[in-house]
Amino acid sequence: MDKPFDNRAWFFVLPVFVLVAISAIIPLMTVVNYSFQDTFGNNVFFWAGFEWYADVLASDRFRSALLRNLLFSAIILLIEIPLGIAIALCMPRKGVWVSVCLVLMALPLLIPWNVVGTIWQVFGRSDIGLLGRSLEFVGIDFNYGQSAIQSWIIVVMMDVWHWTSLVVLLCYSGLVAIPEAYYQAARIDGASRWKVFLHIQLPKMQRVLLIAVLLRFMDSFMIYTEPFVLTGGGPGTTTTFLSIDLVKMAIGQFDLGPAAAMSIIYFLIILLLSWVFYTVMTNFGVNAADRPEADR
Amino acid sequence: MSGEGARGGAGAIPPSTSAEEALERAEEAPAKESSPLAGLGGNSRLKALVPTLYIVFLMLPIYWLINMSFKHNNEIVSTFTLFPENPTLDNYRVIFGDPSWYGGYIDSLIYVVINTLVSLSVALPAAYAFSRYRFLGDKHMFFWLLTNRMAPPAVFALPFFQLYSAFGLIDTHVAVALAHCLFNVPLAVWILEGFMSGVPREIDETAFVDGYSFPRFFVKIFIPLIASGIGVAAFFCFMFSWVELLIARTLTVTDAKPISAVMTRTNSATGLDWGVLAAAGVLTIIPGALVIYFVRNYIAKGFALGRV
Amino acid sequence: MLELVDVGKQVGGETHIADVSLTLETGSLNILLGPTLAGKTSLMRLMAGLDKPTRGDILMNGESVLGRSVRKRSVAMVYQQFINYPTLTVYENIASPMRIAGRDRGTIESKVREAAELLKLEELLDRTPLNLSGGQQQRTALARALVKEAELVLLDEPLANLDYKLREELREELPRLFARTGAILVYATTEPHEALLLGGKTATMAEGRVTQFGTTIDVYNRPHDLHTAETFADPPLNTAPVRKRGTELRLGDRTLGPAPESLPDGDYTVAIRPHHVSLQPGSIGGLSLPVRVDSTEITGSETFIHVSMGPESWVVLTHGVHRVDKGQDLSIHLDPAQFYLFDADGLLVRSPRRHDEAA
Amino acid sequence: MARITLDALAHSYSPNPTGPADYALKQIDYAWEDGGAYALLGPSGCGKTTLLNIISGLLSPSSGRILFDERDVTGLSPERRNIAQVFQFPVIYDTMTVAENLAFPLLNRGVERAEVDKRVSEMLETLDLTTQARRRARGLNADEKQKISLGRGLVRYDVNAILFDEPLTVIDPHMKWQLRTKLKELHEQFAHTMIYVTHDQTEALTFADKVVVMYEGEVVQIGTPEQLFDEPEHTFVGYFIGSPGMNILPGRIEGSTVTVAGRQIDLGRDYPAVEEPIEIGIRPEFVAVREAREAGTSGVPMSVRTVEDIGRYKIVRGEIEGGRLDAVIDESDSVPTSAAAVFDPARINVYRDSHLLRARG
Repeated sequence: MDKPFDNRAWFFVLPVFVLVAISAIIPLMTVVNYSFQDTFGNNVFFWAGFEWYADVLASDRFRSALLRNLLFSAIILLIEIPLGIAIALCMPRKGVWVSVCLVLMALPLLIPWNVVGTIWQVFGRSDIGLLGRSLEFVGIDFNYGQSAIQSWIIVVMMDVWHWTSLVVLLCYSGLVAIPEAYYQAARIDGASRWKVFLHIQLPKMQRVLLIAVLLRFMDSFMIYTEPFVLTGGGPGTTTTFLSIDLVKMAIGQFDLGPAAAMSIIYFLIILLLSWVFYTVMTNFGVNAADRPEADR
Repeated sequence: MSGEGARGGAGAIPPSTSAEEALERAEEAPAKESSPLAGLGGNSRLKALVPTLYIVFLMLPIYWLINMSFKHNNEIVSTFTLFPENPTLDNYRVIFGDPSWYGGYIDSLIYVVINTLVSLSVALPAAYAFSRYRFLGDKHMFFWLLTNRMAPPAVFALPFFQLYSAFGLIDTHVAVALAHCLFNVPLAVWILEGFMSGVPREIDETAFVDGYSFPRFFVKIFIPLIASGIGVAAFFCFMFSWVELLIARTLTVTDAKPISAVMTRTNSATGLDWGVLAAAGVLTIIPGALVIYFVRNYIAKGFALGRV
Repeated sequence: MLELVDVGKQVGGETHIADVSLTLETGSLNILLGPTLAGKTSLMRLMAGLDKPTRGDILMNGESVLGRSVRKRSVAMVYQQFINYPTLTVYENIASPMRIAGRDRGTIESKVREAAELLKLEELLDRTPLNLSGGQQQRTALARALVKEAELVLLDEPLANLDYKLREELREELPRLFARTGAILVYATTEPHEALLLGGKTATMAEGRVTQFGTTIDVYNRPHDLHTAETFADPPLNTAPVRKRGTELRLGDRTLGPAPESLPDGDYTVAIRPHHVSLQPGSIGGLSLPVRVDSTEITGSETFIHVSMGPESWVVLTHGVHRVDKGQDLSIHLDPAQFYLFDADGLLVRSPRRHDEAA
Repeated sequence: MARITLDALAHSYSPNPTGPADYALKQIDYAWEDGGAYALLGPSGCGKTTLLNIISGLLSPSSGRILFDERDVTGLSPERRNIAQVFQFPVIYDTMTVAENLAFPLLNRGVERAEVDKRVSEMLETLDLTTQARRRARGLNADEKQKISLGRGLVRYDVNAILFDEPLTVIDPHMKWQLRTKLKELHEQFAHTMIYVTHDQTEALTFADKVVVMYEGEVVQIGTPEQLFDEPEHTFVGYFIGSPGMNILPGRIEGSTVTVAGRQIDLGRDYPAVEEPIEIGIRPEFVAVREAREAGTSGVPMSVRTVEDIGRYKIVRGEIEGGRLDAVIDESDSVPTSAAAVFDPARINVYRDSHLLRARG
């Protein structure tokens, strides 16, 4: 049955609306305001139009940070999504091990992000870290502070360590919600393991996978604290992602105009790409006539 | 309702015996003994290997941190040991002996709790509205809420600072809690809406037909029904607020400085006291671990956001 | 007394309920019969006050209740899905409407015990509904509706999700339980057989309209139109298009019998219930038709024989066990006195005479 | 196709069953003949689904064996048993079209493409789904989805058996008629062994050649619909089959005479001597309601509570000495003001401890 139409429902939404409006719209207006203005200090501002936008979009600094971010998000998604699915598929479905697995896997998600950076900083150092020391031991000269490739490897490893569990938990919750009858029917239909995955598990996970992809994309695209602590954006600017650059510009150099313009562009890119993921994934394998109910 | 007389004479008619229900429930859960995927290939030992390896990978860095937290600084720097050779609690003593250290924990917990309470209390009615009614602009509103989750904290750091400065809220717990609401409220609404939609609307209607007023129904019937959803939403609010650093650091100077921000101090401190840093890190993991332990039975359901 | 005056409900562009006028007497049992999506539930929701009609008026004892919220109305409702408060015990579930009404402790206690006894729930009062079987859950919901002593009790396919035998027992019990409270009972069902067993009055529904309202057995025996007749038939009604020419009804090139003289010539639909078709020749004026057997179903006491007669598929219901083979050619026998005749618009123009009327 | 033998089969969901109460399925020995249409009938919780899942291999029994013909399949997985099963709620593959859904079990077994196409289009035809063949299955309504589930079971021609677990639960009443008839026709056409689980007696009786009635994990009777109707071996069967169920009244038996409700009725057949009270069972269909004056000595005075006119017939519900009594009378009969019930002696069954007592000879 359809939900009834009732505008009085707005009373329920009002607190959320007020709260979020105050903490989102006012700051956002500030940002927008700055992005169109220039200053010579002393709180004197004048209209700068789209100048900052043009500057930001044309700057190599922004472009390379954006490219780094895109590459990083792509690598993260390509590793974490399949890995997360695979681990979720292999997890036990009942018994005490479920709780043990879930608790241990969720642990990295609840560690403050800078501590995550610290943990990996300590773990990866070749003088005092288990990982760095072990790599030295097998003859690899590991120094992520000097090598661009190595710094990327450790940042990606850290993110995989930090966030794959989110994908696992999402997929797992999707998997356990599949009624037993589907597996039984598949066994009776003689379906192979692969076909069960392809025709039952994957379609039934579509919704949670959408959430996983969106969350992982957004968060990896916004990543700030962990690489900031781990590599400080270096060596050079090899791991300087958009957020790191933005904070450097806004708070470090106090270039409010360009920083604000960059914020807006940054935000819009995330919105756009999220929308693309959303549209592609909800329409995948679905006719226009029969959209899933998750569509809202 | 076998009734009396003739029917009763048929002896074996089902009144409500407990054996009957036991059987019924047993029957509703058929084939539980053979794993759903048994016979579909895949050695079960090999299957157990994958999560095991993954957990080992997760635990190693954490283990290393714990290991270090029990070592003296010179053992950390000069030798390489898999276990502390001279286990010490000195690093923890440093933290618990210095208010600027342990105060950070208290500050963090205060704003996390405020944030969780505020987020949930505004999200509950909103989620109810979204799950039960259509109204003017509902879809746009819902989408707009979610876009806030997509806003990079870095974008908001500076304007937040200015906004809260204007209200004189800088360096207060409330400031951080309110700022985090921007990210947590949309998520809480989303999660709760999912759980609420899993509750049949007929239950609401039955309550209204029975004569319940809305507040009474909401508190007495509805909230207990979605208790697990509230738990999960609280978990997510806690999680974000506890782990976030950028905004928390920007909005605080000394009085409400979160532990994670206090920690960054040692990073640049002279001679890097690795042992204390590790101990502080270990202590930041503990609240999270406790929270997970309490919601462990809801995690699987919670991540499905109440419906799949 | 509940009156619906010209009630209609539109949602978006769709009409859920159209022009329904009904008067339900106090203490009566009223059945809403129709297939899924015929509007039974929509109509009940309007009666309960859960939805507001977009037109028309609803009066309770002569007074319009449109402006009154569902909380303030004297109404109880039981759904097809077993709806209870999952977090409350069975006892608290049953007690809940009385607690809200502010009844005193002693009254609540005795009423709950009484209802529990009537519905065989005494042993289960301390459990929560999700630990009960489906039948017990529904009995809990019924007990809650019972103790409320509402003027209007709405049961929306309350037995549809229960076992066959359980259904039979509860069905017998239900009207009696609520009759004692003097409530207006409204009972929705998709099954004609259930409507007949319950008796009372029946409103047949199709596409949001009430097609006929009257004593159940009268609606069954004298449906106003073909649609109602088909809705109210289990096993399905046998129909065939016929042509009236002069004094005869003709099916293809075969004479089916004399036609009522008052009718104009033209196309009609003839209908006959399966139990009025026989394998034995017998009654006076009997008519034989050759058919071919498609399949047979034997219930032990009766046999359903599915036959085809040219393009028409018919069902013959006979007492006892008859074994006939698929593909076998048979003669079926019918008494033209048992014919229903519907005109080209589907309106009844002739119904069979009932024996009890003759008596 | 195969004959299916259950050899001392029993099942318990608890790992260490201690008493009979722990068994969801008590010991059963039975052989399902090749090509038969069987129904497993009983209230919920009687163990019928358990038995079905053991036959299909989704569940392995606690003890006993299952043989397909002479082959022991107890340890075989469902796919190796080569059976088809249709579940209570529709199971469809969301991402596939209707036709692909039907082709799926065939393709999995390596049936040739041309043969698959032929069978699928036949099945689409049979189920009236041809127009929907190219649609994605997820957009269909419950009726159609369940038809696809049925189709996936029926499309396989070489199965040992087709098992149905309350397949018509989600189907609208008028559609139920059609699908039931369809199943029956398909059975006649292909002569598969079919086993059909249901709690609905009409479905069971109309579908099956032989009905297995179960109660509390036990098989209480296996018989043809006529046998279940005429000679229920247990009062539960008498009650469970038939609507309304059989009247059960306390009485005594001596030789060929039963005493019930203070009347003696000569059954015309001799029973073994039983000292203790027995029960007699008589179906409402064989109770006539007469005017008391005309009923003679065999008439039992009956106070009529209600008469339910359900069109085809009337159900008279009343009380006699010894209990409640239901009678079914013809639509054209009327109920007399002072009524007496007359039992058809040939249709009276005698029960001792709820079990049927047969006459000698």
